[in-house]
Amino acid sequence: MNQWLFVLLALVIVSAAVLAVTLRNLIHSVLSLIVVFLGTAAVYVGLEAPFIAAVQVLIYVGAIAILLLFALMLVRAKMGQPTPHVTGSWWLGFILASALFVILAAAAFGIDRPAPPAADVPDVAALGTDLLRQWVMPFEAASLLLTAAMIGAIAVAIELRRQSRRSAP
Amino acid sequence: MSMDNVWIAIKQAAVGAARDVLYPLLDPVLPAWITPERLMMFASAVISVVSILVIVPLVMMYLTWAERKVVGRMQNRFGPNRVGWFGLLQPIADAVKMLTKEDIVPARGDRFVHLMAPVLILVPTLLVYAVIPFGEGMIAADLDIGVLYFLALSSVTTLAVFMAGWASRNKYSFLGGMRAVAQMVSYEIPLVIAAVVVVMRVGSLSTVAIVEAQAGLFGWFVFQPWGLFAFLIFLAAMTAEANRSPFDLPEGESELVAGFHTEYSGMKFGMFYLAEYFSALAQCFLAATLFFGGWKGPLLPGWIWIFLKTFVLVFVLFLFRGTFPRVRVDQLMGFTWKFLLPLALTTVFVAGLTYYLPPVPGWIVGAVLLTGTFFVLMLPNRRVTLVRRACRLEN
Amino acid sequence: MYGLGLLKGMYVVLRNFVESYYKPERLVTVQYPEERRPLPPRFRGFPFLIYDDDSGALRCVACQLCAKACPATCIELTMAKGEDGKPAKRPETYTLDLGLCMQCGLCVEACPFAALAMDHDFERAVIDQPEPLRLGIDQLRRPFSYLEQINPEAANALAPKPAKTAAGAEERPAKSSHGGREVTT
Amino acid sequence: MTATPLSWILLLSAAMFAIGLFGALSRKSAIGVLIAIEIMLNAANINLIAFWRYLHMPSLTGQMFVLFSITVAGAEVALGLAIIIAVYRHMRTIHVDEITELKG
Repeated sequence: MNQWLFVLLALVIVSAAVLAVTLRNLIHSVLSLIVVFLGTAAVYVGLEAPFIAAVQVLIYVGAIAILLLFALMLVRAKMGQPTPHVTGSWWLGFILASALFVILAAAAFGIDRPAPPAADVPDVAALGTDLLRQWVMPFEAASLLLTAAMIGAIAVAIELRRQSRRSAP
Repeated sequence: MSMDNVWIAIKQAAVGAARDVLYPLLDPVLPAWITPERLMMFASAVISVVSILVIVPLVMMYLTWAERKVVGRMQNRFGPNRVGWFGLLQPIADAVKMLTKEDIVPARGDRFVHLMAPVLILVPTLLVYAVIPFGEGMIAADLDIGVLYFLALSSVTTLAVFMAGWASRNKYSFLGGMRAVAQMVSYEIPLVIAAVVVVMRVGSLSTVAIVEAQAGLFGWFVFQPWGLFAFLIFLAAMTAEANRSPFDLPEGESELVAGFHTEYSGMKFGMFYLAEYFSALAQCFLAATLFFGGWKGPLLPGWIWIFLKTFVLVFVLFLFRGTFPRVRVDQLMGFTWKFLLPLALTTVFVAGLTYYLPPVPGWIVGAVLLTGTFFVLMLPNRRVTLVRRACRLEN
Repeated sequence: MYGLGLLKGMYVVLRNFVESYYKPERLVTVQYPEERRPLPPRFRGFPFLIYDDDSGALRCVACQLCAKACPATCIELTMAKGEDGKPAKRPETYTLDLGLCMQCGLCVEACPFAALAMDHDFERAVIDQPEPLRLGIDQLRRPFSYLEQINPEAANALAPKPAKTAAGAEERPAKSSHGGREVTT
Repeated sequence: MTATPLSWILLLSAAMFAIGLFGALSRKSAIGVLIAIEIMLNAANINLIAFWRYLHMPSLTGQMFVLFSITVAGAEVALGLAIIIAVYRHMRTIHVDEITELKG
């Protein structure tokens, strides 16, 4: 992994992200989003964080992308014909985004650190023990959050079904 | 020099040759940044990849032949024996047929997604073989996140199934696609938890470490109570994940024509066919590594042991296909959410508990707890089916 | 117990699989074109017209009963004219449309003169099918000996009426029923 | 990767963040907005891992942050989609500029 490989990867990710945001057909934009996820996983591998890369692929590509696709199906968004997919004031968004990019880029150029050798990268076992030692509180909080989110999502969905049953004679 | 490190010796010899012979030869031509070490690393990588890409498709081709022969014999009839000596050329005949068939893309379907789906299903299924230890030193990439890498990549195929189902613009394949995705997503959780049980006891995600931890004949995890239950859950989830045997709902021939790959023909259908067998074979390899002690075995060299164990597991998959009728969708979902998942969670709990107990009493406690939960979990499931049948009889 | 049924099923299939290698009756299929399993006598292929071996005359008297009995109306026949213009009791044309015939065997049962029987050949696949699939008299006629060979039981039921010369009451048990239509026990 | 200077990675994540922001602001369909938010989350994660890799190597705080941010992102997408489906069932449209009234 060296600079040119990273530059190539960055180009792939940025172009996929641009596609994901501008494509008219939502299914295609979700597919390019998946390319973005896989690209970020590759960046994590480059940054010596293989566990995070695997988790990223497992959760984002394995679950969130499919969730988005399912939602697209349920919403029966008219995927076929080209509906106007961009709000009227898209140029305002564009200016704001590019302004933000300029500021961030300026900040980014200031920082330049030599990368430490890949030798002392802590392995997955250290990550595991840390997760359940220093980080045990956030770990439990995360589990609570996930259950709450699950119950919340189901509560929203179920409520609809009762409604539709009542309305249907 | 047992058979095991013959392979390692060959590889080292080849890599050494790459450095001594190849590098001086190509030196003037090569750009500056290719140093001998990089060439050696590249050569060893190429050797592993080529060996996998040769062995696994070959094994897979004759897996299809074996499946038709075995399932045929189970139904009191010969398997294919027309083409070649015992039908041995049948896979080649199938391959030629796949290649020569015309490639049809549904008219109003989404061309790009339709073409991408087979790629997106075949690539992860092949990538997964990098992590499977075929023998002592015979592993392509000994990642320290081996099992997680395997599970992450096998979850990507769910996406490809959805894309195939949607892009064919045909009601039945779309239904098949949605069913397949729902099934694969809900069966992935018991699969992951069953793998976590073993990883938790071994303390490392790397497949090589897992196999090392199963030393001795009774060291295999299958002989532990939690190991046996985790294996049974893994087996059930594996058949569902590969859309095989009792759970082959997505491509249920009777109702959904051919499920998500109805609109595919020629080589694209061939790729789906390949991917299905590759993923079934890969999961059998993983089950053999996780529960049956990979290449550990008394007499024969390591790689023979792992192939033997995998073929036994594959035979069990054929047996499933020869015996069980297809399950209904609600039974399919009920089975995983009401039976497999709670059982998997209890297995994790028992595995953790018995870690701190001395071996023998631990074994007993584990066995008692798990069989207890098995029977307790069975009650709600059995009563539900009985009740529904009873009320149907009344009205 | 929940899983017991599954295990029993698997055991049966496994036994089938293992025994198919050493028990002949487990493996019921034969290699069709090379080895052939003998067809059961009552197998119903397409009907054919019977003619007596010695005289070579068709037993059919063109009474149209089979044509009437056929549900698929695939039999058409016309009575021949004798030399003196009077209708002779033999068919002039007898065509059977294979496309319509569903091999039900009602014509054989309807025929009072036992002139029809069911054939045993089913390999009628051809590359270029002559249009239409209508068989004439010469394609339908078969000797009585052929019937004895393929379906002996039906053959003696449809035995030719004992010649008038060998008059002897006991040889003609079936005097009462017209034609050879006794019910074979 | 070691040869890649830190600023390049930050540049990439800044670009991704900007693209995500643009998408969130300009997309008409609610699911498009969710996709854009996902991109922004990924950009933030890349930043976290980059800083962990270059500045605070031995301590694992960076990776922990990313782990929890991924779980939160998962929960967020699940809830976001549930709400979108509820809105669609009720108002038959998911175009953000048409969902203006606050009635129930």
